[in-house]
Amino acid sequence: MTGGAPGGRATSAPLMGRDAEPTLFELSSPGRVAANFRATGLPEWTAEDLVPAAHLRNEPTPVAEVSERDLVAHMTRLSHRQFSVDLGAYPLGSCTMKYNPKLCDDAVARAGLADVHPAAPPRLTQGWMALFADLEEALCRITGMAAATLQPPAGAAGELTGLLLMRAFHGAAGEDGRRRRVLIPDSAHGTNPASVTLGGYAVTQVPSDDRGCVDLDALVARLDDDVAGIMLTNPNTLGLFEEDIVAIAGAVHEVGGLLYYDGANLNAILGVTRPGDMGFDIVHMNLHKTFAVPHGGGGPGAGPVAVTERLSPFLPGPRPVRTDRGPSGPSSGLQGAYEWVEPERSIGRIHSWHGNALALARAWSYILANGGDGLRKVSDAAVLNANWLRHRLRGAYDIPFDRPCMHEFVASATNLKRDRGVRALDVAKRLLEEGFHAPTTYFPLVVEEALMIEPTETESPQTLAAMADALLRIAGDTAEDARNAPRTSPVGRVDEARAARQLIPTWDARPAEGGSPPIGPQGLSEQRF
Amino acid sequence: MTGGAPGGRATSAPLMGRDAEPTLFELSSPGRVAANFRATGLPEWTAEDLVPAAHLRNEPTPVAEVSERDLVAHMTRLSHRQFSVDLGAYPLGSCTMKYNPKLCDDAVARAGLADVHPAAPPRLTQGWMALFADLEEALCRITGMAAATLQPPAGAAGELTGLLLMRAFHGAAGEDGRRRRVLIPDSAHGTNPASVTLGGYAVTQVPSDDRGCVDLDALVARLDDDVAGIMLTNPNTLGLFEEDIVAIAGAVHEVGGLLYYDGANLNAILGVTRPGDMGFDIVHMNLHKTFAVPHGGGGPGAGPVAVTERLSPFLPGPRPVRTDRGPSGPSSGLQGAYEWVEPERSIGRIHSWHGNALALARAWSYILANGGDGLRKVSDAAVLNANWLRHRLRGAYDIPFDRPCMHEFVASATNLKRDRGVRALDVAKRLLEEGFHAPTTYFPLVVEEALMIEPTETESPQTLAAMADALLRIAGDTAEDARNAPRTSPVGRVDEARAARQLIPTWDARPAEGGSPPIGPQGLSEQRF
Amino acid sequence: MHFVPHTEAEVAEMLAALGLASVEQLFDVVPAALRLAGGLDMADGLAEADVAGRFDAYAAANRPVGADLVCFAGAGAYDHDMPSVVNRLAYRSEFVTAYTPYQPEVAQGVLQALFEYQTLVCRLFGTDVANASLYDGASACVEAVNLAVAATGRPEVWISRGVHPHWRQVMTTMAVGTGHHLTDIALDDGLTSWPESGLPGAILVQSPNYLGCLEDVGAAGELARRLGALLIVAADPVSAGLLISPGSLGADVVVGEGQPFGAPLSLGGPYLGLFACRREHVRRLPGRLVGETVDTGGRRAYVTTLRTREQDIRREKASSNVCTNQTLMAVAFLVHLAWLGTSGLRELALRCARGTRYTREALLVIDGVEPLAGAPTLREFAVRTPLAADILVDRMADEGFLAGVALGEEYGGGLLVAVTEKRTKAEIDAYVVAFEKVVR
Amino acid sequence: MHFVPHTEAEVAEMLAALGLASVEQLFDVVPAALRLAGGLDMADGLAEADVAGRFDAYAAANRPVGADLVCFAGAGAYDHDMPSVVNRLAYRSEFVTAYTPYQPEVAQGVLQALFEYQTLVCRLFGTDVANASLYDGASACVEAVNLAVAATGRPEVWISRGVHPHWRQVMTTMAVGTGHHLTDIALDDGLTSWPESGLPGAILVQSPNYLGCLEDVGAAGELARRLGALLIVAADPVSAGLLISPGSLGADVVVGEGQPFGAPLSLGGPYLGLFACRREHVRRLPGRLVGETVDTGGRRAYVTTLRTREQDIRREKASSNVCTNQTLMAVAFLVHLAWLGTSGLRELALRCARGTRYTREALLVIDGVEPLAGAPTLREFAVRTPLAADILVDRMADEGFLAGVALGEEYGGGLLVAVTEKRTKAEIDAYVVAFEKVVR
Ligand SMILES: Cc1ncc(COP(=O)(O)O)c(C=O)c1O
Ligand SMILES: Cc1ncc(COP(=O)(O)O)c(C=O)c1O
Repeated sequence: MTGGAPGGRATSAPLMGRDAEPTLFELSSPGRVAANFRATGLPEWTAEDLVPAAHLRNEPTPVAEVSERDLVAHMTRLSHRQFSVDLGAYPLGSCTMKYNPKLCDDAVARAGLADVHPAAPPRLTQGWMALFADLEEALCRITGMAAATLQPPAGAAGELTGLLLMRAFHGAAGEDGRRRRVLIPDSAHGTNPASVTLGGYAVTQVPSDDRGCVDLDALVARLDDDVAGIMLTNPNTLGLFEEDIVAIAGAVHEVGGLLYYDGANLNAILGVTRPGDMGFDIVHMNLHKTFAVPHGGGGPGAGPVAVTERLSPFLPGPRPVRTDRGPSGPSSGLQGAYEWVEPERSIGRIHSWHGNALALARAWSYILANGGDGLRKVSDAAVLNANWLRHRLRGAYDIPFDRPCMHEFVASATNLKRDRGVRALDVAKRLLEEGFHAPTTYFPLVVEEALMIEPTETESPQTLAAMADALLRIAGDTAEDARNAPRTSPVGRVDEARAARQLIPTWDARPAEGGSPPIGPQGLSEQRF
Repeated sequence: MTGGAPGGRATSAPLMGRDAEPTLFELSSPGRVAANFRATGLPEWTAEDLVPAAHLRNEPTPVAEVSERDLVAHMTRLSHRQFSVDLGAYPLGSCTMKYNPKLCDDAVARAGLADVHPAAPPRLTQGWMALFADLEEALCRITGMAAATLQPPAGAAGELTGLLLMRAFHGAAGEDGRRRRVLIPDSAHGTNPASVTLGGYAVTQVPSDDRGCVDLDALVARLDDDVAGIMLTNPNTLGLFEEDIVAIAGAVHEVGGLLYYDGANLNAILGVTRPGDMGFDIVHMNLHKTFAVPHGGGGPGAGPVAVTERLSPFLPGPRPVRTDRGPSGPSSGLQGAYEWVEPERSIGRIHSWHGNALALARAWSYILANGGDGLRKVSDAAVLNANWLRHRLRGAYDIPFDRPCMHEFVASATNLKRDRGVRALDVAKRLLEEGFHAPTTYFPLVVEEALMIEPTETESPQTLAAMADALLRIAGDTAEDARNAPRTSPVGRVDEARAARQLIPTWDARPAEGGSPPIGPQGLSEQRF
Repeated sequence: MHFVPHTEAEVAEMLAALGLASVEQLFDVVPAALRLAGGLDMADGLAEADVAGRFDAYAAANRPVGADLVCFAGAGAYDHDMPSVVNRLAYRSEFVTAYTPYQPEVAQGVLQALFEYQTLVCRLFGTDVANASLYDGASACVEAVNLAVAATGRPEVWISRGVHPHWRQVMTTMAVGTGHHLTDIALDDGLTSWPESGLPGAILVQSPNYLGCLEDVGAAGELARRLGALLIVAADPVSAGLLISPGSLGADVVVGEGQPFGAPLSLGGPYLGLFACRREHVRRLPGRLVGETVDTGGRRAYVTTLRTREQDIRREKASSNVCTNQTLMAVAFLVHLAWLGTSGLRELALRCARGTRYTREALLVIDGVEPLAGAPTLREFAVRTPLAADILVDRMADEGFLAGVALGEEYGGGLLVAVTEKRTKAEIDAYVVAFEKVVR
Repeated sequence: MHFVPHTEAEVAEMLAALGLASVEQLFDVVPAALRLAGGLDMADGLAEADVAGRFDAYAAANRPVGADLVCFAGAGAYDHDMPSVVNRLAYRSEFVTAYTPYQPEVAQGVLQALFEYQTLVCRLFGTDVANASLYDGASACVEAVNLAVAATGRPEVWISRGVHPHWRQVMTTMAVGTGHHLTDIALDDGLTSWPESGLPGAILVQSPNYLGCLEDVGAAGELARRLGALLIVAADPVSAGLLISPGSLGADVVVGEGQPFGAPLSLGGPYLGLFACRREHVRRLPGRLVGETVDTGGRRAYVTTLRTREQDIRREKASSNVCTNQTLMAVAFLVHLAWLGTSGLRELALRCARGTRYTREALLVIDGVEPLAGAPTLREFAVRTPLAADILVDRMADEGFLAGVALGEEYGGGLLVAVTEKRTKAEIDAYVVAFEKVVR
């Protein structure tokens, strides 16, 4: 039969075989259609009637031509080629891949939330505005801050928002011209320096001391009145609590700088301590880490920014604010009416609308379900799990800063590399075979062959024990063993160099002759094990 | 760590490995809880306060003790160990495993349908009653019948309902005592004879002729006035149209018998011809075949029974009937009001309530989407696919009755068995490796080494071609190759004999010592391919 | 909207390969006289969005239970909270769009889920084996009677009037085919009063029974043993969290309606029939049974077993005609019950009992409202009302409550009221106020 | 409700292994002065059912679009029909609960989906490369300006006032950090009237623009080339079904709001930013890019590539700071657009254009309703109304319509009306009747 690939053949589903999955474009057959449209009764004007010739394309835009059945099979098979939290443990350091409760999926699956137009007048969106106000209040209580913006759609966006808040603050003090530098520890996440640049500041790196924390003397030596502020995460990316944080805050405030808290590691300290108490002025949170918004394969997330009283006039707008007027619109038990307010010295808008609203709502459902008591339990278990696993790996792996950690810790494969040429990368690939996702590797940069492990609180002790056993087994591997991993996944190690060398960014960019590599050996040739 | 299996280890997900999945009971840890309950404000009486001592158990009922996270991972991994239509083609003869449109899932996912109590007064259930009446009317138009009951929850239940209708009909004619036999062709599905027995009748088998159809002479020879009726499916289980159906109907009616139509194969004739036109008196439909109600791993289905005018007084009750009174209850554009009516000579109730309502609603959404034009397209493509595939397999496989078939056909592995000892079972297992589900094997019983293949209309020509290529490859296999299949699935061939010999029907029935076989080799030992 | 992928060009190519000139020719085997001239007398297909519109209209013409119609109705269909995990897991498309697990190598998902389901049903009811589900409570009763009669060779069956009336009606319908003699056994103040003597093949009692009363299952068991009958008990999976299991009280077969776990009310279906029994009866077990075994590599695996009982092999001699069952509902039952867990099941039963006690006491204060039976109840109870129950239910609907289920003549009328863990004190208090207003 | 699986016994066992006496000791590293005495000042956790109750209340306090509020509002957020396959496929938990594909061997699902998404975006816009999504339309504009300024070394940016006002506001906010000089270019009768000369690094035009008018993208392209600037076009993926692609008209970078495919209105997020450009700019591409390659066995595979552009490697020299993006929305976009297919996309655009034409002509019959601009429109249009637009929208809500979006001062007021394929003739006629009533 001429035309496309067989949409009903399942050899790409790991259950059935180890072929690759054809692309939508290979599954296409000219003239095949899934789409259909409701009856409207409107006049059937043609494209020529409706579009000036100068603008009208003469060829239809090529998309794909697949049946609904093949589209469903294609996406379902792709989903079987994808690891996820719902399949198993995902100890990616710094990413907080905890279980995302299903109740949050259902909480936001309401027409009353999903079908609300962002430009509708406030009278029609009171429920959303109340939800935002309630979430903002909770985030402030958790971080010890005075006010927050929910607009930033991710952590990096929150960082940039925070840096622009710094600028606005210093600008208001007539100091914007003078303050040009932002301090960042060498263990910081890449988004921090990148955001500093976009904020129009210069990065000054601060070294870590031999305990893995900010080197206080080095910090002080870099402080001057041209410093706009410092970005820290605490616990830091090594999973260690910055014990000098109060001194650091004092020193930075001393020279008129502000402290920015990167909230990616907030999962460690919920109900234990608050950035506000540590002296931070600006805090971003990754709701897609700490508050169980699922990562969606890379997003969407939400990165609200909370600030102290003195910074609140600069927050982005519009912000939903409760007025003392009675409820308006279809209220149903809301207290008071809400309206959109522009902070008087706002840095302006930073999202097309009001941020990733449904992600924010998910996080709020998670916070409501846990409550103050549950959030503290989260951090207790997250920190307990990390320390227990660190303890189990001692001896088998180098642990550069081997002391009580918070929610995560960084091990290193330097010993394995030295003794038998097994690298962090190999350990990662071997762990996949053992049924666990790999930890974050080669980050933070201050640790060689870094294996950054964050078990999260939702993994059971039994899962931790199995993960520890697997890692100990791997520590005994020969380079040979390790190099061949992973052998259980639908594809083996992927040639990243080739991808960059001969870039194929779309199906249409395939080299004319040869085209793409084959979907895979027909049937079984590769599958006789 | 003591206690349960590691819930976060994914080696049982085919993506990650080939271990078995631990049971819920192995994942349990004493005291672990997922459940939670809403706040009610009710007095907290104890069990002792509420339950007389004579009835109160002193131990809690053992269930399982797993976290929500582990329950989610467990079920998600189990789903990855399960083939389904959404993963690929499923050519199970007689089962009509077509694509189940997602729009039907959404159509029934409405609180206005799902949250309606079955004992609520009609005023509160007008929407459901209208839906039932509309579906009943459509099914009558499709089958050429006068009235129908939607109560039977599956085909077999429909069969028994039909046989009881036969009895009631003959009984009303004072002939119940006399008519003791029901005729059934030797190619019939097992539920037919089983239902006949439960209907209180004796089975008289009618042989097939050398063309694979009912042997008319043999049939006539078996007809007498003690015959209550005959059960047929047309096309029959060989996928062949019973061309003598009019003569058969005449002969059976001649002796006062009734004709029962097993609607399992209705997918072949939608809009082409109707059982009513062929002379059938009673028809059951498998909505979970013809009308895309998904099979759910074995159910639920729906097996409505439609009858001619003269049998309608005997239908089960209550039936939803439109009255000429205006709409009652929250009508919203319904015509007229509906009430539950008991047919005057009803055989009585055959379901706890009104049948598998949500399955019925799904089928109605499917019928609405297809419409009369679409249903005819269904049969056109189903028959075209079957004939094209039969044509491709000619020569490689024996095809006992090699003439134009309807929606399915029966091939045979007798030649492969003879030439190289490859049985129908082996072909089935090899096809799994090729990325397709197996056909129905060893049914119908009239064909040795039967491979009953029903491609359905939703598989594309490309999928059919790939399936044909795979089957042709398999026809060339050595017994060796074939015996080792399947090698790509999470488990290899399963020991059915052992399952029956040493029955382990529950986790608690495992032999005291030894217990269950291991979940599977730790890690990789089996996975080095 | 149509779901056939074939393009016209492809159809032409396929027809050519078959040497046919038109699709119509595919049906040449169908006698001309039988051809449907002009096709089906039905409207053309609708777009997905228009189908949705039609279903919005059906849904709008119903009044679902919820905040606007607070549910106090039960009678075999209960309004329980369902955790999000149930739909998110049980309705994954791998479970929804699979067929019966005929190829175990690629069906371990459904098979293992059913094995775990069977285990849980046996744990609830104190039995050795359970099948992979039947259609509903009624069909489970029918199959249990068939098993018992076959096992004892006695066609006489005693059925307590405390058994759900619809289930008794279905058994009556089916008895016409099987020829069993069913005898209704009356209730006395809510409990079955069994005859002293007779030759029944089966004795069927429900506990808690239709009126919510707790029957003396142990006594029924002794009676059955004495008379040489099998004891069939219809049990409630929620009450199983608090009650002594029927199996330990002498039940040979235990059946039930599985709806409370995993199934929405949905006008009564799809639900699932629970069926469990002593091991000695396993060869008469109706329907599918999953067993544990190993694969060629010695790896643990599951498969449907003892298939020689089934219709596709035994044909007219099969133990039952059931083929398609309610597997997906069994998977949903598994997820819901596993989420509740050991402590959650007990807590659930306890909370239902608390709400029931609280509601019952409050209603009985209203004058003219009298208990219909004196026997102890657990999660449901019956009262006589000054106003005819069906009229009361109708009036209460206007007040925003589904007040309960009106009892039939055989019980002398009255109202059956069920209270689940979903009902708050505030809702119950409001219900009682409305009740008082309506009956006054 | 809590999600920590640990039992007390397990916690004790783990603490013992660590030689600790209490969980509190885990936090000894936190200076006592910083410890939060008494824990968080928040309510305790709620049961799942109670969380649902809270969310019912929020939802009930909104007025979603639908039968009771028929939507004629657009302005970058459109009310399109979404086929069931979108949520059933894109929201499968494997896609929902995966992280960024750092381990390609077990992330081929997301990677291949993104590769297909990138291909579709390029096909819509006539470009060579597209990234794996940005936050929204506004952030895509910001990144495009950053790319263009970096590529040309010119900080001057001309931005048409036809670009969505919110997107311009976000660019203004961000320019404070980057120091770019943004100049608003005014509209003349609905179309941008560019200056003849200057030294812009980038020229940004939206077509169809905020007022729904079709801009002369080709002319803007020539101007850009003449002045040595890059042309950035903000385009609409739906209109792409009918319009000549920006890429073929000389656009260097094409951005857009992806919401129409796969994203519900949801108060404005999560949506997704579409970003595509010519191959020569690929090393300045912000965010993730998936490329095709092979595995060790020569089997086709996908992986994120050219990662040296990204923040985790380039740090302060990265082309952008974006890390988490909107991948799941890109998967939903893929499913929705693939379902529409080649003919469906064109049909969709056509149907939007038909409804728009029909509505516009009907409104202009009402006296006092005047076109705000004369330039041709496609799926959205602006009118001056006798009644202030914000008051009109408010009154129309009481009539059951979301009448449109009130235009700001910079456009001299007026109402922006969008009509999608969802609107029937009956709905539009009713809208016009209500409109007439309200303005009279
Ligand atoms: C420490 C740290 N900071 C910042 C970020 C950036 O957050 P996002 O990816 O949401 O932009 C991350 C997440 O990767 C992180 O781990
Ligand atoms: C020919 C035939 N008749 C009857 C049946 C029984 O239908 P059900 O499984 O719905 O009881 C089937 C389905 O297996 C069948 O294929």
